[in-house]
Amino acid sequence: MADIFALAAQNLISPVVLSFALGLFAALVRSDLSVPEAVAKALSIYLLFAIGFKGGVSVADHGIDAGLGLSLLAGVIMSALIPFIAFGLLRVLSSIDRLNAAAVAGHYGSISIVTFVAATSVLESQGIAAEGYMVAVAAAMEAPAILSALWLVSRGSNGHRMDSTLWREILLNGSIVLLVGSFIIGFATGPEGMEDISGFIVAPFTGVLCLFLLDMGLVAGRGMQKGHHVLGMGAILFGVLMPVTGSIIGFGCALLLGLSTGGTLLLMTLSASASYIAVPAAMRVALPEANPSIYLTLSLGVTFPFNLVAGIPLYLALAQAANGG
Amino acid sequence: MADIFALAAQNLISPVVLSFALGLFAALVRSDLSVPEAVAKALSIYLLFAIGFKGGVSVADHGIDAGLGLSLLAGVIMSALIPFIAFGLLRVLSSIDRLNAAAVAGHYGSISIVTFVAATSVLESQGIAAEGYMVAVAAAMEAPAILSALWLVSRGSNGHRMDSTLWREILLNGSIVLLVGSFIIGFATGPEGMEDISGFIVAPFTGVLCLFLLDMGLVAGRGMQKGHHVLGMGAILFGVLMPVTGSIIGFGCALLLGLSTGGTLLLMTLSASASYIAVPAAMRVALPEANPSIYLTLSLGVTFPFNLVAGIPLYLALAQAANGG
Amino acid sequence: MADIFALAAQNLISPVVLSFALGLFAALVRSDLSVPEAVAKALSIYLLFAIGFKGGVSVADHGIDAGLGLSLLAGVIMSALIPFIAFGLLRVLSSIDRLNAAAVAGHYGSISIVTFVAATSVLESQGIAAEGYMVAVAAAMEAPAILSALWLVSRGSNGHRMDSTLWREILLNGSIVLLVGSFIIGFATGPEGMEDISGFIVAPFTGVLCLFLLDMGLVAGRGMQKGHHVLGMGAILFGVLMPVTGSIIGFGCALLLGLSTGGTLLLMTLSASASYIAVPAAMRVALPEANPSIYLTLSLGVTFPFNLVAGIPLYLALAQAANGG
Amino acid sequence: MQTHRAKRVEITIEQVMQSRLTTAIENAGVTGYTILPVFGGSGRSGKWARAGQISRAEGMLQVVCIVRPEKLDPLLKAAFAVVEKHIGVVCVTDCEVLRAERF
Amino acid sequence: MQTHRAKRVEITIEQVMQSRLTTAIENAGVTGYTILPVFGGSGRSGKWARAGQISRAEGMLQVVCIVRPEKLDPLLKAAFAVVEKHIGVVCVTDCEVLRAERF
Amino acid sequence: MQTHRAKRVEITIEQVMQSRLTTAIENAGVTGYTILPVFGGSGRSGKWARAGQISRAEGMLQVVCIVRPEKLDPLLKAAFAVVEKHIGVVCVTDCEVLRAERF
Ligand SMILES: Nc1ncnc2c1ncn2[C@@H]1O[C@H](COP(=O)(O)O)[C@@H](O)[C@H]1O
Ligand SMILES: Nc1ncnc2c1ncn2[C@@H]1O[C@H](COP(=O)(O)O)[C@@H](O)[C@H]1O
Ligand SMILES: Nc1ncnc2c1ncn2[C@@H]1O[C@H](COP(=O)(O)O)[C@@H](O)[C@H]1O
Ligand code: NA
Ligand code: NA
Ligand code: NA
Repeated sequence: MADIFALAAQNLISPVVLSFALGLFAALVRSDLSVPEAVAKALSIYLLFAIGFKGGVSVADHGIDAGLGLSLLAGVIMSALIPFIAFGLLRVLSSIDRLNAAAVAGHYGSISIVTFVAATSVLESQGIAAEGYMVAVAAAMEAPAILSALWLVSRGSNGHRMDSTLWREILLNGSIVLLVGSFIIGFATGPEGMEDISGFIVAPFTGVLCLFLLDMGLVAGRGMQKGHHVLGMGAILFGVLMPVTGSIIGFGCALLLGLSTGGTLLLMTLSASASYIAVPAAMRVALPEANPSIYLTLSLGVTFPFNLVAGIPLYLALAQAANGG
Repeated sequence: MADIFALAAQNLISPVVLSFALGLFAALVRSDLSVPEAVAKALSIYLLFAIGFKGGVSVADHGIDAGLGLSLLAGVIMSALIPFIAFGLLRVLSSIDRLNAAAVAGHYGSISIVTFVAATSVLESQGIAAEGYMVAVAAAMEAPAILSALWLVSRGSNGHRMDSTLWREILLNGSIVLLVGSFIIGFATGPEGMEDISGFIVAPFTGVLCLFLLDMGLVAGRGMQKGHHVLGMGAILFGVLMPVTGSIIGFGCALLLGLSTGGTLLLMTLSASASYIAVPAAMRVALPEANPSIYLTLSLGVTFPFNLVAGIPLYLALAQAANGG
Repeated sequence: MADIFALAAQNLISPVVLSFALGLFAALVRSDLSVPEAVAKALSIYLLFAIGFKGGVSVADHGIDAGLGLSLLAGVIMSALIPFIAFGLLRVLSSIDRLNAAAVAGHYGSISIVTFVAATSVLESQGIAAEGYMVAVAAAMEAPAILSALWLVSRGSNGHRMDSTLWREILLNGSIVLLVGSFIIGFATGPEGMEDISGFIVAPFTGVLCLFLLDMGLVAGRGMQKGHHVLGMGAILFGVLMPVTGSIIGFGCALLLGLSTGGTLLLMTLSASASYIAVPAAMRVALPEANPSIYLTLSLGVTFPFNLVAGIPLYLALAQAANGG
Repeated sequence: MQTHRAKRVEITIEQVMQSRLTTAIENAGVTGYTILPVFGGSGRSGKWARAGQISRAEGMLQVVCIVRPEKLDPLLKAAFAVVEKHIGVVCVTDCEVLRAERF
Repeated sequence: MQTHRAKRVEITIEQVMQSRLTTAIENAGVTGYTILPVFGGSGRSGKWARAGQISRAEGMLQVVCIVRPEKLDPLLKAAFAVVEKHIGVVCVTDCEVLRAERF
Repeated sequence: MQTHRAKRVEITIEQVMQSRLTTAIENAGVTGYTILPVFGGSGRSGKWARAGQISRAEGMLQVVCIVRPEKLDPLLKAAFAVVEKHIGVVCVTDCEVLRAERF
């Protein structure tokens, strides 16, 4: 227990978390600090490329085993099922209507890649290894939840909310293509490729993550200001309970799959995190009547900070306990 | 004396200064070379974050002493008083009217963070240490000069030029929040935090500064072309004499405060430099009748290049002479 | 022969080439992956600055010899003459009209700086040295081809297509100024300057090149989709034969000049590559009736990928054979 | 100079709907349009600003189409079908154009 | 399709004045507006271009408000009070809108 | 508020032609204009989008000039001379402005 607190404290005073806090602070005092949209996009391209590439190199290093396929399968199933749990929990805890609840549920089945990146950076600083293919699992978990959310909405009605264009947009959205693509590049070029570009994707990585989280803090803070009045206490409680619930499901899967401590943390983080890029975009197209303030504020303003600050150390403690680490 | 010239020459043929010269050249021959606005902003976010963080880590390393508080106080007082000297000097040397002279004066009380960064990079390349908290002094010197400028304008009239919105905008402007925030982060995470992100904020630092100065050269060159006809010889003379005057005031303060050679150079540079971001923005709001061409051309087109090329080596020579360096 | 294939394979599975392939793939499946314009510009500023600087440092290191002047002269002559060959070849192979053929020809006389950078990165990974001044040759080869193209168009007619504004725009375009400027900075500051900024321009170089080529892949892929119907088989054949032809001319010049293996590869690459920045812009101004889809698709969609994937290893094999390497 | 009467239609719409809108107006026989970026805005669904968003879901843009008067109605119908359930604004102005053969 | 008469007001103003302007027009009862980025321009105070500036002090932007005709006068008064001492331009056009209930 | 009749001229043109166009309209006696960035578009010469281009050769932008009615014709003549051989669109709208002394 004391360990958890020590780890949480150490996590809290890392440059990464404090950069997020700085962004949050700047937004809440309405400073004009802002990261241009093009730069935010560049930072996210960098992070996706680096994390995908490293994952691929690590798989090239250690070889592919059955774990990869099974983990992908587990990820897809979790992504598809978690929305139902989220939907139920949200309807119980708050008075949010069916449509908005379904939209929110889709976000929690899917994943947040920055939360994933933050977890890998905690692993790195602790010197804990993880399965490289967890990056591929992350990609696989992005989309299934969207289908579940739409099914929850159209159940009983005649909703044809998915067209083939939207399908293509979801499955081939930029983040997935870049993440999977750089994973494959990393796998194909292996440690030699890593040597070529480690001065770019390894050395400055944590620093870039800081700037990215500074921007996330700004965005989350502005979202909180705009959205706090749309969320009651029940919804906010959901934003904290749901990631913990998700992480436990992820924990169970990780045990079944026999993942390492690092892999367990990452799978827990994936199932605990909520999407704030791919799913919102799909929801704007497929469920325009749903209120983006609700799902963005929950995902970015409540669950993301919770995971970053408290969730990840908690999940890591659990993963270590289970793996005798 | 020979030393000053050697140092000046060495300073002149550094990548940093030559990059500025390249930008200046490109602007003056009207090349279409340009750095996109978003990128310029990203570079400045990077520099502020890095310089703040390093300052914080250095204070964490050496501990806080009374010097910090006294230096902050000295900075605030200098920032508030220098505009009066600048105002008088400008009125004597040129025929610029009261309103525009006050606007210019505000710029010279405040500071230019890039000039500060350039001075730290000279210190680094010479292996001279400085008080880490000078970064905080820089932040503290940004705003007071604005008040003095507005007081100079409204003296005798009923001018209510400051409203609370403008106050908030000045005190919480992005640069100050980022600089102070990253200073605190650096202080909180200390050398350990530095280890995490030094691949980002130390190794590529000077190179990024080069690109930033390339852009500054472009901007200064365009400003010169646009603004040179609004400045007479008197005003240009002011743009060279004023930084020297400011640096001497800073030198006096540094002696009183007992700063190290490095700290002395930095305080001299702060008081010698003129704002080109925070103050112009405040002036556009509070003194829209003042002509931005005058103050931007003086600050960016005359004083900034002077400080970069000749001022910093001069101030360093003086600082070294005084500290027996 | 086996060596060529081995080298080609090794070249193919480098992060650099695979990143290009990823961008191409993403564009062809119409993913929404995209690199913001400002970021693409920043990447290209970085590459130009780094490659120019390194070239300058290398010349400072090895001293200037007669080779520099002669190589510049050879470059200018090749740039001016290759368009005539290209024009003839294209008119023979395809039914593209005189005006568009001239516009295309101008592109092939000029050079593509990214292809050049990709070639230098192959040299680096193979540990093969090259004359640093090839960077200056690259700059010298940008413009002459444009004149030849315009001469080809106006031959016999009264075309006054060049005005002094366009002249200035071409000779002082951003890429040339930045490349030559950073070459001079590198030359002036030498190995000492390099030490200051190598953490910025050396360590992350290949990684940045990957992201740039990712974007080039996206652009090339979108260009192919848009432009493929304007190109017949003949034109596509031209897009492959012309770089090989150019490379052979470059090879001859390199032999005459007595360049090293690395220098030979670079000169071959320059003469083999086709412009996609400076020349298209000039053509839009001087030859607005020419169809940009034709010249951009040929240059970016056919010749660039060919050079990157097959051309460079081929040229290197030839250069090594000739130099007994 | 000789000008010709036309209509300028300005549609402010969410970025995620861009390709759906342009496809719809192309299907309505409109071949020319220009897309302008939008920094931010305010409406019934609240305020937003480009700098404060990380999610592709929130940006907006403007599609400007200049059409002959007789093409206005099909264009509005097509645009309306897309905009209907979404936030956004459609605004039509009379205008004059050079080179009428282009529209 | 059924359209409704409205006024399109386009205000070109310095970036530093953005929040002051939008606050003023909100106080005048206008709830919808769209902000467009501006690349550069020229006027009595000279030329400027976005790429050539490092200082937040110099950029401009456009605020476009579509309002019912009866709201035009309060809007112009509010805008004028802000623009008065500053550089910038206010331009009003007649237009037609779909979905009048939004304005 | 007191407004004055004017013309709003919106010229969509290739980026490479910007300085030629602004020089031409300045020579025609127009001193004020605003340049807006363009994200993408479609026309007789096909579609394009800012994100998908690496070449400076392809971008477009909009130049908006507000002029007194009597300056319209010289402006259009000047603009047309530049736009003539190039792709692009010129669109004129009636408008009202505040502070007429500025135009
Ligand atoms: N009256 C208006 N004038 C100009 N733009 C508007 C207006 N109303 C809404 N908008 C734009 O349309 C977006 C969505 O509006 P709404 O559907 O009312 O939330 C806003 O963010 C604005 O960019
Ligand atoms: N006649 C005009 N037409 C369009 N925009 C203008 C006009 N006059 C001024 N502007 C814009 O308003 C800004 C400030 O104008 P000014 O107050 O005349 O310096 C310019 O930079 C332009 O962006
Ligand atoms: N009818 C139109 N309405 C609005 N913009 C247009 C129209 N036609 C062309 N454009 C713009 O002008 C550019 C060039 O058009 P074009 O010369 O037809 O290829 C397009 O990419 C659009 O940005
Ligand atoms: Na999840
Ligand atoms: Na100062
Ligand atoms: Na060539």
